Amino acid sequence: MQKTVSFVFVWFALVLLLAATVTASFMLKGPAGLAVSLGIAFGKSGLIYWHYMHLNEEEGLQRIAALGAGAWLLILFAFVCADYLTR
Amino acid sequence: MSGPLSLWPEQASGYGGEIDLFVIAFTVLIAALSAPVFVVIVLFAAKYRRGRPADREHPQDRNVWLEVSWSIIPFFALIGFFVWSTDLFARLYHPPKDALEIDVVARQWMWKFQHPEGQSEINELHVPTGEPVKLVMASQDVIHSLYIPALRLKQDVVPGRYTVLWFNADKPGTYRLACAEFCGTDHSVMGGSFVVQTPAEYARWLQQSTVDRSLAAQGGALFRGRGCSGCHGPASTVKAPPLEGLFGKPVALEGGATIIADEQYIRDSILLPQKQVAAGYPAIMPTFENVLSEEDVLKIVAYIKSLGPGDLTQ
Amino acid sequence: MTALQERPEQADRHDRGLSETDTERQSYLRAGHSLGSWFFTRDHKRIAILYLFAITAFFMIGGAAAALMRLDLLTSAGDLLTNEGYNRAFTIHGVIMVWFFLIPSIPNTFGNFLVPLMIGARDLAFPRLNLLSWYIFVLAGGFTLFVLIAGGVDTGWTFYTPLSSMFSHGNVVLAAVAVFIAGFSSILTGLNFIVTVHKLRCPGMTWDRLPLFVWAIYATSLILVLATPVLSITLVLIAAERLFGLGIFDPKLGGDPLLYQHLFWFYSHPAVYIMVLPALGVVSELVAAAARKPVFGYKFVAGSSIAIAVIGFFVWGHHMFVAGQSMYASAVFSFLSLAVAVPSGIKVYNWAATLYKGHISLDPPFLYGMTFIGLFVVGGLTGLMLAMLAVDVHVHDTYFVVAHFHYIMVGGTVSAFFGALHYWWPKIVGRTYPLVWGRLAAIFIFLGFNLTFFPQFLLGYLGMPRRYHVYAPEFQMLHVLSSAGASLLGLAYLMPLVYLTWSMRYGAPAGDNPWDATGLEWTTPSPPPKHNFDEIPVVDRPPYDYEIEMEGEDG
Amino acid sequence: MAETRSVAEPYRDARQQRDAAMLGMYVFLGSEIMLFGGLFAVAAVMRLLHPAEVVEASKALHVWIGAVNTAVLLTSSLFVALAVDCAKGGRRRGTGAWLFSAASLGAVFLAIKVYEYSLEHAEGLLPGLGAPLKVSTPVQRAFMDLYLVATGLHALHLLIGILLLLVIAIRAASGRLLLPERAIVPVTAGLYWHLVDVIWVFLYPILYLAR
Repeated sequence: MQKTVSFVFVWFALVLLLAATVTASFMLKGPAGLAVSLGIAFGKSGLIYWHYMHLNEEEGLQRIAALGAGAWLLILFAFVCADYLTR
Repeated sequence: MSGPLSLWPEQASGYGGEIDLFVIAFTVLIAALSAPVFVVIVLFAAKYRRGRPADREHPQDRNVWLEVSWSIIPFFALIGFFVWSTDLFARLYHPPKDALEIDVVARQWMWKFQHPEGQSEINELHVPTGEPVKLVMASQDVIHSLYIPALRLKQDVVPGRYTVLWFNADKPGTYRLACAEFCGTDHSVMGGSFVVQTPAEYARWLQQSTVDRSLAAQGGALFRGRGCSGCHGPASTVKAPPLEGLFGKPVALEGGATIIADEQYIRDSILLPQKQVAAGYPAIMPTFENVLSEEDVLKIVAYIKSLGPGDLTQ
Repeated sequence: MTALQERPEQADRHDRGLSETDTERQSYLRAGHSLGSWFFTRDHKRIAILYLFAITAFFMIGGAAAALMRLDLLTSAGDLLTNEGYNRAFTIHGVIMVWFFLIPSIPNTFGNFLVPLMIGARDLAFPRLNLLSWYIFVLAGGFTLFVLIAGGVDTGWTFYTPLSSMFSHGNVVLAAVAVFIAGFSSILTGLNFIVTVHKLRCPGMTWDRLPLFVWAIYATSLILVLATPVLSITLVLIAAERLFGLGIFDPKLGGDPLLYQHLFWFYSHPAVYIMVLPALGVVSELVAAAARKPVFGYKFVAGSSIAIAVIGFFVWGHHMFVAGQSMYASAVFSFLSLAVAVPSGIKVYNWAATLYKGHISLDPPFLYGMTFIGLFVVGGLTGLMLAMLAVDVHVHDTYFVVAHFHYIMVGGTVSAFFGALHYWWPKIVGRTYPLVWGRLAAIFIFLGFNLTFFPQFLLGYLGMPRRYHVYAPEFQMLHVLSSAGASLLGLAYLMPLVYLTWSMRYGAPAGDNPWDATGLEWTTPSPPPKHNFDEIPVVDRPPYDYEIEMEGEDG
Repeated sequence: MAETRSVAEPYRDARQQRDAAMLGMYVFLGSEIMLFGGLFAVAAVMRLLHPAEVVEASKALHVWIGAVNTAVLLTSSLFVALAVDCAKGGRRRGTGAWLFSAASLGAVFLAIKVYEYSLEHAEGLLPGLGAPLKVSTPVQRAFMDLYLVATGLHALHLLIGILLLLVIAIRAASGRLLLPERAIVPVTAGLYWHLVDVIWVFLYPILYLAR
């Protein structure tokens, strides 16, 4: 039961974050808007990963495996964007 | 171009000589790095062959300092070469301001070169010695790559943008030019000759080539014929940015950014007009994507470059 | 002295090939004779054999395409093939050799066969997934063959846009689908190895006791899993553009062809390390076994595999120095490319040091290992030259590049593949092959290879662009030389096929450990029984724990 | 997933087997992240090259439909989490019911998505179907291309997820899936479902909320 309650709380937080990101999109523009909407997306996926995808119960290895690819993508993003920004 | 066998390419510029020097020096380095490995392997294989008596006391299976040193020392040597080569490379990105500009249009499967006085040639490029030449290159279809081995230079020609190659040839002669980026069926015959001439010969060649108008004049005709002057001309009632003296100047854009009006900017403004809208003007310009070829666009760019302040209002 | 060199008794000799040893009767090879027992097997060893057959077939098809090209290049006018025909020949050569031979070559055959044996496991973590991966691979291969029959594809294996997406007349979509499907096989195989190495090591098999081959396969698997999906999505975008006109890279829609290249090389540069890392792992095993010594600097060699896998992801832009990428990006990529040389250099120097005071046997596996080292060093160092920006501007997209990557891929990976084949063959089939023939083949491969590809360095520096079949007459001599070498190389590659096949029936029984090597795989019978180990082993010794022999002891 | 024994061939014990399955699934999901990562990289470059036009193009999408769909997916994730909890507790009926509800929400998502596509098609925004386009600039066209590929690929993943959940729901409810011994099956399927959700969590702001 403990878990059910926490799952529902997480869901509630997720829906609140959704409302926040939609609201922010009407108020913020440009890089600030992008930063906020991506920040919220990372927050939401963090909640999902941590609670729904069991990372709170798993060991270090599984946590690295689950999050490693996300970190790896940063290589792609960093270098591709670096090229476009310095052309 | 001689015989069925040659072992070192011809050289038509000082830059080419510097590349050759670099390559020879680098070859010495890699020989120095690899020779010990080959020698040692053969030596050990002979000396410590199984069954042969040899001193095998105290074999080691690790030595951190040795390992670190043979990782780090070659790396430092490489960094020296890196600086040298990057310096050579960076020069390619800084063409002299007074360079002779020749436009290049690549398409499946030919090269077209347009000289500023209006002469154009196909699969053959004439340039004078002793003067920097800057090629502004566009592709009509796929990616091509202009490769002139005698200059040790190549640059891809990418659809949708201009790329630049510049050089200063110093040895008259006829050399090869080729397409180096695979571009479809006739890729391997998309080549021609690169003719370096003394300034006098080059001037004579320019005169002999039939030409009616300079590139800028041809661009001016297009400018009027395609209706650009209807909005950008002096008598226009439409609010369009003035183009006189525009080239090389900063332009304030909608949204606050500023951009220098270079060839690429003018090209994009013609073909992708919504990409960068000049501040204070409505974004009403239509695209000329399906109306103008890359060649036409280059001519119009030449025309706009030629416009001094007040040229259009006369 | 090794058991291989002990000739069997005379009586045995007449008899061999006819009699089946007890070991063989209990081995995985005899655990079921029906076709179903092979095609529905979950035994990693049998799946390895299935892969061996599949990639051998693809190696021959890809090789045939190469032979066609070399024949065509004998004359400067390209008299044999049409322009289109030549383009299709090198495209199919590239596609097949890259995705259907080199990438699966060592991991999917020897990796499959050896990883469980080497870490003391009964199988890979997901045996059914392993079999599924083979079927996916074969399906993808079928698509490729279909592309071949349907007339081929003419974009080069790189599928550069907008040539592939808007202008090519070949079967681009089918080819992209084939490679896309093969990608699934890669991902599933990589995933399987990662989980196996993490979760199925036997008691005592700590990370610092892991054979270097397993380290290399593990590093390779990381790349397989992390890089392949990016290729998949890129191919999806190309197919979407051709099928539905969804032009994401279309310059007319404001797209950038260079973005395709970024995504493609984000996969394809690490893919080079998918091909070469397992080879590096094999050579570490070969050198240690030949010298009967622990590999010098085990930790450095193991760590360098991981380092290569990681740094390999930071260097893809060196394929784009003349493509119109930013000058600053080029400089950074050039610098990082030099950094890859460090771990590669460590391996080579450490192998050389391993030989010091060893008991070196000049058996075929060692000769292949040396072939690898020699050719890999040349390939690697010319790669450094290519990483130098100013040089690359001249030799990019020329035969210099062709020569460079063939030194790595063919001189390196294929030699290591043959080295692995000669080293573990007695384990796989339980019989030995004639060593003399093995040595001869190794020498011919070395000579034929150099004759084929060294002239191409000169051609490249002279300015011969790649993917040309009509070329300037002054290049002809070097091309003829190269084609002559290719003939020798082709014949040399066929030699092992003959004597290894012969040995399956007529070779002498190998015994558990014919090379007298360390490693858990040599503690099992040859060929191993279906479940590898009757009892899961317990490891209590460091890797490559060769006892120190006294000099002349075996003389 | 036909296994009814709790420990299969290469494993020594149930714990090892469970750890391997979890690790394998996380690694697989990593490869899925890289797959969509390529599309995100395309989106990033598009926005870098044409910031103003991407914002214009994004404004043409139906923000509120997207928001509703996000909420639907988030809720389905909650249901999957509850199903997994039931499975671990050995409650067969609960597992089946929650999984079935989650799969239904997935179907609702797809239905809304199809409705949204049809709206966009009617507005002349959706490329690839032969209808004349009413996009205002080439970049808007490219953006809609990306939108279609990204949401289409996501919908395909969701469809696979729906089938997966339905099969497991039926097997769990009917008792053919031993619970809690084989709880790993709904657990790993749930991981996949959550990942598809996470991908949408990123797709939504990047495509719909670019301002």
